[in-house]
Amino acid sequence: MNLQFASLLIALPLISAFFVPVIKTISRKAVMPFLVIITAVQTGIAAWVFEEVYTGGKPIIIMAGGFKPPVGINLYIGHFAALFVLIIAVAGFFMAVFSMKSIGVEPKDKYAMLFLLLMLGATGMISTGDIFNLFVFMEITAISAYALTAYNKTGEASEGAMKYIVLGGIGSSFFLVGIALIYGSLGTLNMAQIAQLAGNINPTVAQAALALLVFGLAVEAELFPLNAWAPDAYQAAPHPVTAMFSAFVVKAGLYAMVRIIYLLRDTQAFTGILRLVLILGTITVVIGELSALRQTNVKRMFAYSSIAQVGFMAVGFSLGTQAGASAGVFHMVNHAIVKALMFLAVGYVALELGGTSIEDFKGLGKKMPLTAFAITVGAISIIGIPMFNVFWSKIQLILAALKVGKTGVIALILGASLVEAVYYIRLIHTMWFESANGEKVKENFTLGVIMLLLVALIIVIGVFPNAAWNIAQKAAADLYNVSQYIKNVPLLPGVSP
Amino acid sequence: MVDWRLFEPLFEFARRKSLWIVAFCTGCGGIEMPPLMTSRYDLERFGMMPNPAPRMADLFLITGYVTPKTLKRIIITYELQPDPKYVMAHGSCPLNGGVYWDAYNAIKHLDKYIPVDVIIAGCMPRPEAVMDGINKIMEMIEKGTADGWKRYKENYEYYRKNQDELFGEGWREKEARRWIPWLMDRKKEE
Amino acid sequence: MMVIETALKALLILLYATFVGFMFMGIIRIVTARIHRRVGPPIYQPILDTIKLLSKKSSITHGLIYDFGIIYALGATILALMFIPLGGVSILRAYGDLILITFLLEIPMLGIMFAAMSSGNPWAGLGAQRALLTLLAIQVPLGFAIVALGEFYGTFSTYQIVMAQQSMGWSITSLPLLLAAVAYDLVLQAMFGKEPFDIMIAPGEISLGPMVEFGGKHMGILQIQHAIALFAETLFFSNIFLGGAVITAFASPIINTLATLVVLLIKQTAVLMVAIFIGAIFPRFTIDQAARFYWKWPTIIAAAGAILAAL
Amino acid sequence: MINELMIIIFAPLLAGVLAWIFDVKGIREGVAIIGAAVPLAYLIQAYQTLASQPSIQYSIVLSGFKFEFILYHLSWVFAMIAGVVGFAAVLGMVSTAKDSYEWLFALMSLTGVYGVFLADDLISFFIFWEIMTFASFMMVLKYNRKASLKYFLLSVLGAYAMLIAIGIIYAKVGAFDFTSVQRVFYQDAMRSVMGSDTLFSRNELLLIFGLFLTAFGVKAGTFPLHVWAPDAYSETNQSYTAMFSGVLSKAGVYGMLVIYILLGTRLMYEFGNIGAAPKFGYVIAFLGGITIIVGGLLAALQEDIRKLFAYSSISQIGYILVGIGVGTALSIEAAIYHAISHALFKGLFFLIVATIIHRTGKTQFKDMGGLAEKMPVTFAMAFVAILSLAGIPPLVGFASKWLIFEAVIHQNMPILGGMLFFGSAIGFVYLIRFTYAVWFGQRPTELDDTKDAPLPLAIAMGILALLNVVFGIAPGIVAGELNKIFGKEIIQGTIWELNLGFGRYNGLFITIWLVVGILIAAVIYFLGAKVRRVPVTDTYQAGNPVTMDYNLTIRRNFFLPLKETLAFWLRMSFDRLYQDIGSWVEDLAETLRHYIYNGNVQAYAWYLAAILIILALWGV
Amino acid sequence: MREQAIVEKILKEAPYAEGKVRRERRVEFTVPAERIKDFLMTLKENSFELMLQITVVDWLKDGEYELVYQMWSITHRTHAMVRTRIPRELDKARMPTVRDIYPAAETYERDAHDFFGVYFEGNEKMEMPWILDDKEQGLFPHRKDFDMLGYVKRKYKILDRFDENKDNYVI
Repeated sequence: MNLQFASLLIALPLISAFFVPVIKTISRKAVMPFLVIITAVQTGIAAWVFEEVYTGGKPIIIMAGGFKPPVGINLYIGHFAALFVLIIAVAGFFMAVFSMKSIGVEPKDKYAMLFLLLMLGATGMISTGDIFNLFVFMEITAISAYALTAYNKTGEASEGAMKYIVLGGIGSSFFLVGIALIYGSLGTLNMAQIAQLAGNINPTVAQAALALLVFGLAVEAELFPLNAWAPDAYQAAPHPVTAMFSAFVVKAGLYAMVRIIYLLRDTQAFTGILRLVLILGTITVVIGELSALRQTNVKRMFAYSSIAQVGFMAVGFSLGTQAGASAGVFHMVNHAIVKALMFLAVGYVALELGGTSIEDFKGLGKKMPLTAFAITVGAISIIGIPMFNVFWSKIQLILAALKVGKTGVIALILGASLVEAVYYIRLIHTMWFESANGEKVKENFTLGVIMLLLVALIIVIGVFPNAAWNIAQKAAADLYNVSQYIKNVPLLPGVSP
Repeated sequence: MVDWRLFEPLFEFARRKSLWIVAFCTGCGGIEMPPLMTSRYDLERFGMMPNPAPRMADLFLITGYVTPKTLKRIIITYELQPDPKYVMAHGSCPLNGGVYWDAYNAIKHLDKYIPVDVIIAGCMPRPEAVMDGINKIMEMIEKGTADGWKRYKENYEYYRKNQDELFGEGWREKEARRWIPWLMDRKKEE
Repeated sequence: MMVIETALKALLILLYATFVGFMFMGIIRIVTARIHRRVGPPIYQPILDTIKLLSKKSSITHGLIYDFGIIYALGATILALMFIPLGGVSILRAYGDLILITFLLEIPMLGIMFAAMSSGNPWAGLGAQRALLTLLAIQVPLGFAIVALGEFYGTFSTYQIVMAQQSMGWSITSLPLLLAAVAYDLVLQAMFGKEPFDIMIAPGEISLGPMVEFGGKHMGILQIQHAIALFAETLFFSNIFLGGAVITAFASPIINTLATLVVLLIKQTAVLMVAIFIGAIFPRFTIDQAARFYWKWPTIIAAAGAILAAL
Repeated sequence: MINELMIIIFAPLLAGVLAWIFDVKGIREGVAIIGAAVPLAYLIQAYQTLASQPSIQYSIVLSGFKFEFILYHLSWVFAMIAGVVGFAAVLGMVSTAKDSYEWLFALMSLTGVYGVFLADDLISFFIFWEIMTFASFMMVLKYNRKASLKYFLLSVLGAYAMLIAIGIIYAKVGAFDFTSVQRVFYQDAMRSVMGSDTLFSRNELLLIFGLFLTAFGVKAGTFPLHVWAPDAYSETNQSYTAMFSGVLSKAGVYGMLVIYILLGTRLMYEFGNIGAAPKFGYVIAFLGGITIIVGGLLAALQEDIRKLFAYSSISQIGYILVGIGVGTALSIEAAIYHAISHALFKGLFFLIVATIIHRTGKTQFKDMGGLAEKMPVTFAMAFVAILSLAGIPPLVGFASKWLIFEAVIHQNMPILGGMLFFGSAIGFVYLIRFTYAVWFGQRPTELDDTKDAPLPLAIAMGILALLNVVFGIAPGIVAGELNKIFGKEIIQGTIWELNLGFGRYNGLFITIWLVVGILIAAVIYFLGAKVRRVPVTDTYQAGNPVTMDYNLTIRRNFFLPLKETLAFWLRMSFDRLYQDIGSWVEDLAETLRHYIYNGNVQAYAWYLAAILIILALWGV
Repeated sequence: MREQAIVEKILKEAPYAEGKVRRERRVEFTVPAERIKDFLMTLKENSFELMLQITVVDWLKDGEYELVYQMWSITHRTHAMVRTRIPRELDKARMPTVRDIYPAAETYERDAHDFFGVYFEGNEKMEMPWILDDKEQGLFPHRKDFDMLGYVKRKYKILDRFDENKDNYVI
């Protein structure tokens, strides 16, 4: 199988998204299984690509339409992209299985189509090598995310979606202006070439472009002031979609921001922007944790917690060192696993007991022992207890930050994670040690298996983190040293503005 | 298990020369006790020491009329005292009821309830008379006739019968529980 | 051979200590009587009391701990006695450590309290509580006094302190140790159970506190223990503060030891007299007054002594 | 190959997980006991190997960190404490543990402690510290949420302080393992002596020392940070508390020693010293002194049996801190000796408390009383434990206290000496309060049928009591071990005797002469008249007849006069301070969320505008 | 004199009572039984701070009890005797308690109840035994018609010892 098959990663969801109405006409019930099959095939391809990239060691470059990069749009699937495409595919597959059971609202085919478009957008954002193409894929993800948030047709859902649209719209428009500035000054849209020519942009233009780009993507990547939409959107969206939001949609936004910042490394504004992102990230962590302290709705509490964790990753990337970047990537992977598990479990509880407020969670240990166990393991690993996966990435990140001398920032973050420990422990205590009426619920087998699989993954990474750590280091290397990135992309020699 | 007869005279001398008093100052004789301890009469010359704990006392002074309620306490204190114990009663009231011969609340014959070794005459004897009584009891110890405690032990049934006749059967338990109903409800509040 | 010799010496010390202890108790009663302008009992009165108590024909017990507490108290006092250097005679002189002896002199109170409490008598409970608080109160000045001694002489062995005092003169001649001696003397007042601080065995109030349940032979053993304790405490005080006694002027060692015993006896009676005079004059403190008193003046004096000794 | 250090560390965790999975009454107890016994056996077997080679090492690489483990004399002593008391506590738990949840986390905390003692680099030290804290927290969470939250927050605060300190050191030194960190600090000390510029500035050193002090202070329960201990020790399975207070508090003490090992010389030269003690050590010693007094006094005023022993174990740790603080070789050795004796008698005490609660079901003093006749074995053990804790000569408590007294007073430290003496009296005081309230006095009618201790608990208590007596009579055994740590012979003297030059203590002579004294007293006793056993109702209460229904004892509020004299000081309490901080943070969080995420879109739009203005100011 | 002024002042406030001055520092009032509570209230206002005793006099021939409330005023240093008369029969000898005005009255009322059988409503410790032992609890021994000698003979079983006409008295 030659490497060009990798382009199927983009093509498959696109084609199948438009196939969905056809399937619908054949039979209404076939839509959801079709979605599951497509996501399964996507996972297969992604696994094959991951295998290729990590054994081969060389990234896969796909030229759309055979044109050489500076002219044509190219997909650059490096170590990072391979890893994340696999995560998106796997999360998508699990959520597809979960949505088979949990989506009750009627137009299921619309849901399936949006689901696939969301996956397409995210995969595209991560693997594209062209800045404008990045904008296009970001728009696809954003719009399908708006639609999915409003999918439940309740007042709360529509309000959440409206907030998301307003902020997302403004953000992406600023992002477009930023791209225009860069294209204006450099004449090229290809990321590799931008990195090459980044030296000779005049400083003010570079600073303005960088600021606008970061500001545009920050909305998607949920940094402090711009993540106001996130709690309502997470809470209102259907459960599988929330899991996908926190698992990869946010991370794709963050990846894009970080990729662009690192590309424009040679400009003078680089250090300034890094410090800005650092400050924003720290404030996100602190505000995210504090506001989750007195939450009565567990789903909203998890939303705040995932915002805070994303802020933590942003801090990781903004350190500007190789160790910081690899810790950030490792944290992304761990966070994806844990948050997918948590939102899956919360969704399942909401499905069975009809709500996600603390009262429903009282005495969950007796009613739904498996789900309660899953949530407990997830909570414990998020707090950062050794022998669980998030601990390793947290400690790497803290040490990387302290290496750079950011003691104040780390003190704030550790204080915030102390607060996080409080509300997670309150949840664990309510689940296991508070008595509640209501009889034992028979738990669905497939979801149980998925949850146990994720729990096993958490504990395995927790106890033997070496494998995951090497992957994260390779992925971060791909993201961090831009010179290697430029060499990999076969640019046409002569073409330049 | 050791035969102390050889040392008996020493023990008698020690018992005579160090009488510790449990002064149960009932009735009007109590006021006669302090002068005995002060510098004019000074019983400490004879090695006598006032001592509130019956466990280590020998001489049990009953210094006035004895009401049934006090008699209950006297009997209990008497039984708490270790063995060679002597009782000395002051005044005529313990003898035959004295001026309270017809009062319902005074005991007529103390001797019926506990064995009395020495009774000092006088409706409240003066300290000199008490000193004389003490000398009398010292002589009796020396001669070995101060055997009140032996008499109590030998014919315990007689004394017991008199006591139960006056107070009714099982009076100790009844007396102990007498105040509990009122104390108990206060206990619930705290 | 060595064992018999130490056994003989131990017996000698024990008999001498008990006899002198009883004489001290006699002296206390006579001197207090004379202060009250009374004739007072003969000097051998405590011995008579003990014989009378031991010869009681019947005795009661409240359980194993009730008896073991008393026996343990006397045993601990005898143990303490063996450590304090008594002129040339003492046996465990080399191991006579300041802190060890201070602890050993406090342990009999633990034994008595264990026995008293096991009797279940509420008076005994109250007495035990007050004895504990008095102990807590005297510990601070006592601690500072011992610290002052330890720092001043640099060593903790009483024997070396006695030797040092032979050359440097009595320790109360130097200021820090004078302060320590004053504080320690006030503490002795409570350890003897004398008037101002004998709230724990207040006869009228809680009918002799812990002693309420001790009858015949138990009280006899306690009398013996009190005698030996009196002797040991005064001996300890005279050793560490009043220079002890090491006389080698005479030819034969027997006369030397006799001379040392006489000198020690004089010093001990001096200490005793001070305690008796204070005892005869002052009324009894309540327990929190005693605690506040001890935590104020004696502690300041002893702390000053300790700090001066440390410089 | 699995090195024996790994077995020692992970055997309890493995047993815990197995016990949790096979949740069958018989099997899980067996597995747990094996889990606790295996490390103990290996440690004893390691004693021979340590005689020949200086230490046993092992290292593995895990996610970019190189973890090293070492077993040398100091860590062997601490590991043995953990082994013995841990084994006894596990034996105790056989009869008091309710379900497998407790087994899992008790054994996990034992693994954590082993890991902490055997760790040779900062990261593994931190990781096992976290495991130990988490496991012990889960034990408390099952019983009471508020207490467990308070405990978890304080200890995680300490752990994060340590993490920051480790981070700072890692940033400057570049490596984690103790040897290289120690070497760098030593060179740094030399440089500062020569006057040239040093790697760590003065306030950086202050920060690192402060952070380490808070981290280990929390775990050891020093004065301002001790508030979690009474609740945590009382709100969990009582025989686990034997391990909790006996062993886990030693981790805090071991931490203090780590400060000495790593930063000792550097801090000494940086901050100079008062008399013989280094200034930074004097801080630890002074805190320890205050802990003794505060812990002791509060213990005397408690109404709950578990709280009393919790405060008492805090005050005993104060002794160890004073020993460590003074900083001379003798005082550190005395401190470790007291750590051993504290583990022994405190473990024994908590097992006794476990038996009492297991049998009577009561924890307040006012419902207990007169148990001495009903539980003679437990009372005998309690008697030994009381003698040992109060520091009565023939037992180990006195030997270690005596060493600390000698070491501190010899360094000319009057204030500390005074505090120590006051502490020993307080120990005496609250023990008698416990004895009077629980063992003596009139027995409430519902306690009449209490049986004695169950077999496993009795065996556990027996082991600890025996060790208490043996180490008391022959203190030289332990002194020999301690001298090996420092290499040179600090405490001379034979197996029976401790000889410090300026003070000698001989356990054997004291026991002999005590026995002689007791024999003399016994002879006098048996010469007297035959004894008649008398019930409690036959006592002299002013002649009134006595009934068992209404018992006249001052079991409640035993030390009312003390409470009155200390009324002024009791008003200040750090517990309320931390409570207020906690609720203040929560209110702040509530108002913050209310204003920022207030839910209307216009506000969010304004946020965007705000960001734009910032970017503009940024210099676009 | 001073006492006269006090008596007039009180009588003005309590018309239902008569009062006179017996001698220097001693006044006397007679009050009907049902008005005793408000009279004591007025006394309290007129600075009669202490209640010394409630004594009961048993007029057998009139068939009445006379309750005497003895009060003492510290400011005026005068002693007031408040007399009331109540029927003697046990079931009718009932009085309202004055415990709320003078707390000390509680014990005096129990004392009166023990020995004379006067029942004071409102005093919750009425059933609590006060001084008398269990045997004499219900006998109210201080009543005039109580046969003391007969009871003593029965109680102490010394029947032969006394000669009724008291001329040969055998110990």
